[in-house]
Amino acid sequence: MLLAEGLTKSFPGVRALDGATLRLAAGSVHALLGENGAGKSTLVKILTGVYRPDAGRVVLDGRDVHFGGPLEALHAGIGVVHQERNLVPEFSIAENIALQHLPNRLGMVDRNRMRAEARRCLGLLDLDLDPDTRVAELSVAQAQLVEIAKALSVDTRVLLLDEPTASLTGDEADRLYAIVRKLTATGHAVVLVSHKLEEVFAVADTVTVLRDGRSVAEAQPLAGYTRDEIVDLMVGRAYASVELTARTVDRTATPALELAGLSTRHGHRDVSLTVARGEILGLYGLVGAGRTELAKALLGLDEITGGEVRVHGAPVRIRDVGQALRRHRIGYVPEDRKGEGLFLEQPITRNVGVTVWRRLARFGLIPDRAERDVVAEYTRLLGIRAASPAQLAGQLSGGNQQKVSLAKWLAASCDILIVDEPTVGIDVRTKAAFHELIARLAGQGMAILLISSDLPEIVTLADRIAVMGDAAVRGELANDRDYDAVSQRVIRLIHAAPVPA
Amino acid sequence: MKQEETTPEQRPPARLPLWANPRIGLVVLLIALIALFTTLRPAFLNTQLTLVPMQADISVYAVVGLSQLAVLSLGHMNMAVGRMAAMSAFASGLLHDRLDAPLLVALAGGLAVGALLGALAGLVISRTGVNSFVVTLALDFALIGLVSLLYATFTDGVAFNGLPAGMSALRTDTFADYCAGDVCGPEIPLLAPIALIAVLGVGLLFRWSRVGREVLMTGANAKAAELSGIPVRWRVVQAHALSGLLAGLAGFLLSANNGSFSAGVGDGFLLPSFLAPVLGGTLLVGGAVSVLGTVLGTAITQVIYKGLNLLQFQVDELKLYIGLVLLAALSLDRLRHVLAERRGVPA
Amino acid sequence: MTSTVEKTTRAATAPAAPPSRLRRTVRTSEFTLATLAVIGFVALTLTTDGNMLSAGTLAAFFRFLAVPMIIGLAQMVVLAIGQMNLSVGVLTGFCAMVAAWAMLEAGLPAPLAVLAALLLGAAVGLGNGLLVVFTRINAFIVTLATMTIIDGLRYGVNGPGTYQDYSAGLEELGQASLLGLPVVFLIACAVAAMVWFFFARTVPGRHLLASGGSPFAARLSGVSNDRSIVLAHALSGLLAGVAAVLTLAQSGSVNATIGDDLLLPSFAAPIIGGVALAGGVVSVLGTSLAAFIVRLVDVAQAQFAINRRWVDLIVGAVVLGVVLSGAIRAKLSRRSS
Amino acid sequence: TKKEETPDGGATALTAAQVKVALVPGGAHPYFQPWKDAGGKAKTDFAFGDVTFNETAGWDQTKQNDVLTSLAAQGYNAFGIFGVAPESINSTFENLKKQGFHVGSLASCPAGDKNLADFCLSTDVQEAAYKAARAAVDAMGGAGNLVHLTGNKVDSNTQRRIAGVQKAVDETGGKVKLLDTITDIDKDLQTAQKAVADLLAAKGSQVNAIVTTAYNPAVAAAGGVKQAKLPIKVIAIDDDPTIIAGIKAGEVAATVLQNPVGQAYVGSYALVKLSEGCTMATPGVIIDSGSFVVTTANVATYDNDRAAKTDSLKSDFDSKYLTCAK
Ligand SMILES: Nc1ncnc2c1ncn2[C@@H]1O[C@H](COP(=O)(O)OP(=O)(O)OP(=O)(O)O)[C@@H](O)[C@H]1O
Ligand SMILES: Nc1ncnc2c1ncn2[C@@H]1O[C@H](COP(=O)(O)OP(=O)(O)OP(=O)(O)O)[C@@H](O)[C@H]1O
Ligand SMILES: [Mg+2]
Ligand SMILES: [Mg+2]
Repeated sequence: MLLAEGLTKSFPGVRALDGATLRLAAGSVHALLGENGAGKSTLVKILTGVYRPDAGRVVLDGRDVHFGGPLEALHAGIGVVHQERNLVPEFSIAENIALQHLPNRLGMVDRNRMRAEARRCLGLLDLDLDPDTRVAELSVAQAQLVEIAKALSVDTRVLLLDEPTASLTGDEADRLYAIVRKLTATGHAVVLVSHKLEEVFAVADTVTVLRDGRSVAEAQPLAGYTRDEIVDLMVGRAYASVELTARTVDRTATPALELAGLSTRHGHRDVSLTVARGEILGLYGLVGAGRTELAKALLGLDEITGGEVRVHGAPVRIRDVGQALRRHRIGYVPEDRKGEGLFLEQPITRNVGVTVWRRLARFGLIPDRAERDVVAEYTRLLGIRAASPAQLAGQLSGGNQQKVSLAKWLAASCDILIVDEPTVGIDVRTKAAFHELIARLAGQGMAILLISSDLPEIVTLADRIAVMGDAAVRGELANDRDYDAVSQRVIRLIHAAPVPA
Repeated sequence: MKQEETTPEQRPPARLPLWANPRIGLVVLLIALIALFTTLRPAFLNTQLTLVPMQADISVYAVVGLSQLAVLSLGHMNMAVGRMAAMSAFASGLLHDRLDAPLLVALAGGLAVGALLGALAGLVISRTGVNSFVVTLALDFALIGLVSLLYATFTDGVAFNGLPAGMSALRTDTFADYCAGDVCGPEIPLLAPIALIAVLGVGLLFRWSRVGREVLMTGANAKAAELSGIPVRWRVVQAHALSGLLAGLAGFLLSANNGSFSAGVGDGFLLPSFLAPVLGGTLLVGGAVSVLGTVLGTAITQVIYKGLNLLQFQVDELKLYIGLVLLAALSLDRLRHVLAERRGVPA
Repeated sequence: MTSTVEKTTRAATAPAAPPSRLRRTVRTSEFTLATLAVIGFVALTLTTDGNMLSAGTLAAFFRFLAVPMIIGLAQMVVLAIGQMNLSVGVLTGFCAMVAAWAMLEAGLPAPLAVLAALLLGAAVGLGNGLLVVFTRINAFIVTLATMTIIDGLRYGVNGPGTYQDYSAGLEELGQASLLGLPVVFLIACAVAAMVWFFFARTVPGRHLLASGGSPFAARLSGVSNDRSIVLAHALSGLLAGVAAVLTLAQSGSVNATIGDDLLLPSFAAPIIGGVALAGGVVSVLGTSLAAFIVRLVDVAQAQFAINRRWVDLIVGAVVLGVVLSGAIRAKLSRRSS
Repeated sequence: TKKEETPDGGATALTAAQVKVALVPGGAHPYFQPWKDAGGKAKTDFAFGDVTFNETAGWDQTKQNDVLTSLAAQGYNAFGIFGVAPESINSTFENLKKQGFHVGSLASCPAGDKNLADFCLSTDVQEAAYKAARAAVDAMGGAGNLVHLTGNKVDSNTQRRIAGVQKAVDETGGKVKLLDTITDIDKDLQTAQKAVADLLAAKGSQVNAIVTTAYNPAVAAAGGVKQAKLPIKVIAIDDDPTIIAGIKAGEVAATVLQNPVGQAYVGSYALVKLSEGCTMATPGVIIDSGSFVVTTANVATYDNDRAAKTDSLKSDFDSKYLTCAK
């Protein structure tokens, strides 16, 4: 029913799409796969009228269509959940859901109808939220769900979902996919963009794979592929999943980082963790468990109300990130890379160099050459793909952005690294490269606190796993790398009765 | 893990065509304006009556522009530039009047007061997180009152009579008045090198120094800056202090140019302070500044002003044309930007 | 006054969840401002031995509150989309001068001249908006340039001369009272109510706020940000036109200096009133209350013969104080929640 | 580098036809409007080269300096200037004199005791304010409460006006009380109107007379008192049509006129003479151009007095102030 053919789209310095083709049949779930930066989101944006293609055509029900804007696409029956959050924070849930077609009488907003409509859409997702709540007050996951409800509010025949489950729990994702199946059963077509291949294989019928802006598999039945074949297609060469070299951790030495009975203003109670040199401690928990806040409190960004932090055995009081870096060689790679990890409007050089300027400076001035050398070293080390070091960080794809965000801490030569959700929204190959890298860093003696909601990732990497729930540590277990056994124990910890406060 | 490839699709950026360089565009515009005004009024090239005073004015207003640029780098504004200049000039005047301070001491005192006021604004902004526009606007209100109360208290009128020795030379003399043997200097007012030092200093700061760069990074994304170990609050205070310092310098230069430390110093600073950096390509969102552009922007506004003055427009026409020329210049620059974008070169 | 106060307060608290409605009301900046306004007013009444409540004083108080209120709203409308309009003040003067010219020299009847002032304001505002949209230059800079242009035009109407006796009817209206309140003030209140209604209830108003709060999200929801920008500037111009008409009515004489002292107050009112400079948030009630408070300072100055320079100092300190207390309150409420 | 003495700009004598006079007010203001015609008349009467009137300075000393040098570059070589900033205008005069131009300070003299212009032909503002306050005292019958409305406090002329009013009040020996001096309300009409309304609301019943020494407050006071229907005597300033109309209608008790015509006309004359080679007997001399109280009694005839004063000013220049080698 929908055919996009020969789509080409260039951004300054980058060709995001290069003759990509997407063919969509009614009543099916179509997976759109590809590495970071392959052009998936760009394709989605062209189909929904956000961008205009440089070349190529879009055919809907046999007729050429040209969308001048998102509304025109919507009227043509194409709904979308974009990869980025797109809600107006100051508006209520109801109004956000209804924004694209505010029910009105004589130009006045009909608020009752708006609320009723919002309740209906939230009901579809079994969401129990007050439609009058401001979106600003919602958690990331809730906002994501509202966004999906918004896409469902219009009766579209084609629904495009760009990584809808990146910040959802398994439960919430299941609910979403139940609706997706309902939709396809009534003749709708759904496009699903996701890096979680397990989900994709569970839900999708057909698949298109993009590589470097070209479609290398066009609307093939997914059943015909194995997981590895799909990965090979995305990567463009035979891809063997990495075997991480085994590491041994010396547990008798003083731990590099030690939290002893830590409480914070944010509500953490009696958190005790230790990370040894050369060790990866996986900190697992559902979204909202308070792991990010714990990391931030550690860095002095939130108040610590009790307990002690010890670095290499010595008790410390960290006031800010600068101090953490300079005095204790602690680095933190934040989860929100666009908001907190990167300077999107600055070149890669500045993004990587920012932590080493102090070291490079001579009389307060920074020699260009020294900076360039450092940056070149780490772009090479991490394989950051960019047109030039002068390219703006905001123009990179998600995976490369994350690499830049990590690079600055490597450049700063940290001993202790806290990595928060390092591979959210990152494709398999880059993800594997990241895993390899993190393991290697630990192998070189770095102490790593890995915060992740991706259990397979934790099981792959961590030496020990601490499970967090409701701002407290529920338990800790050694990781023997046997996914099924470990995951069972972790889930049991999560669902154990919370410790009374 | 050797991955040196850059995908062939990602063309390396084309070499910047000359017209796409914003600074070149400004230079061309400047030359065109000078040519236009010279054709219409040959007196435009009169050294004594046009070029020398114009250089002095450019010196003053370039520093005014830099003062605003110092906080634009953060994405902030300083609505109190004029009043900081006035307070600073008051301090210089008081130092000379009461303590008979020589030129350099009076200048240093004035600059210190300006920097302190700026730091105060920066402190309030960084501590409360309130928008800089609001804080400096309120500060401006407060200082308007304070300046005249102070002048009323410490002088019998609205100005200090008497200037430190050497200050009137700054106004009247050019390097041509100083000769070594038969070789005399060029017709450049003595104010110009002072402004030049400020320009070079600020340029150096933002281009090469760590502090300047960290200020820019703070302007680009304060959250990320904080999480990268930059002392964000301190940088905000520093940038505002620099703005105050430069405002103070501008106040001093204007006092020298006008011939007295008076309460009216800085009254007309606010609009030019924005015009020059913006014409020069500094954005209001922070994270990027153009010092050279600011100087060119100042030069362009002063040339326009001078040219229109020579054409002897009446009040209403003068304002009308200044506004129109500004709009045209900005739109042209915008057009250049769009064209550059279309050709795929970052501008 | 009271009627609008009630209406907007209810609007501000309506979406609050039932259990904590009272607490939320108390926490709004409107509530703080209202408290401040009442305390200030009562204090002034007491310290002037009730002179504040005499008919003449009240009339003067409210008559000269009308224009600051409207001009604050004119700025607020543009702040709603995260932009600024530096030309509101001179535009008010220009519209007033053109209307006076129309009545005195072109012989237009007053109603037509009033209409012309409103249209002129809206048209110039529209021009601002179109320039911002088509050139993509920051509105601060665009309106800086148009401010210079309008300044010239404003002077061009009648040079430095003053227009007087343009319309007996209009001047009567400016002096008239209804229920003890000046008609000009009631008109300003009605306009404020309309602005509130526009933002709270109409589709274009909501779209405008969405554009201000989150332009990208608005665009993806099919809201045209460009249209919002043009609309906001046109509306701002229209409100400047309203301010011009009110000025004509209440003052009885206008010249090319009208509007010079409006620019800074136009920012002060919405900022004190809690409007976010980043866009997306408006508060008609807050803006009006802030204008009220600034007016209290004015009157206090006249009552106690305070040096005007102290007044500037006080207004500056008050703005800073309000701003700081807002920041502290936000911090406290974050801590308590 | 070492300094070389610059010779003083010795002006060479010009013929009348070579003299081009520029009359430069501080900015646009009704007060200066008569300068345009008076300058033109002087040009015809004294047959000098050219005259221009340029009010683009916009009340900013830097801009005024700019305007002046632009005019000089255009070939104007004699300047009648109302300095924006009396405290720093001497520097401007000095600059122009250094280039060999003749300069008259018109309608306002530099602050301090020094005047670096060739002469200053101006209303003695303190005297004028004194006269205005006297007129107010007379209008309210010698006793009562007076309020003074004026302009920018940060201006030495305003300080002189305040002193003038104070002097008149002091002379009544306590019978007249200066209730309030309101400054900084001349910048725009609306501020003045608001200030007047607030004043009348606060103390309208106590005030017997208002003396204004700036334009916008005068217009505002006349209108405000009329609207409030209070028996307050308003003393205005200058003879803008609106104010003369007020006098005729009885809303304004009196106005104190200055002599802009005389300043421009005689000023131009003196500048031409100086250019022709005359010198000032006392360089920098300060000359009062006169101020006149106008009430309903003399509203029809006041211009004659003023014309007479202008004539006498001119002959004073010939006889007293100028020394011409002929
Ligand atoms: N607005 C933009 N300006 C410049 N370059 C862009 C822009 N948007 C995308 N790109 C570039 O286009 C390419 C494709 O990006 P796109 O977002 O479509 O990738 P993706 O397949 O969605 O990746 P991911 O899985 O990381 O989301 C990337 O190289 C990216 O850097
Ligand atoms: N549903 C919710 N209701 C109220 N507050 C919430 C909710 N979800 C999250 N929060 C608050 O937001 C805080 C931060 O959430 P966030 O998702 O960043 O935590 P996290 O454990 O770091 O998550 P992540 O798994 O993404 O690292 C939580 O600790 C909690 O206080
Ligand atoms: Mg994507
Ligand atoms: Mg987190």
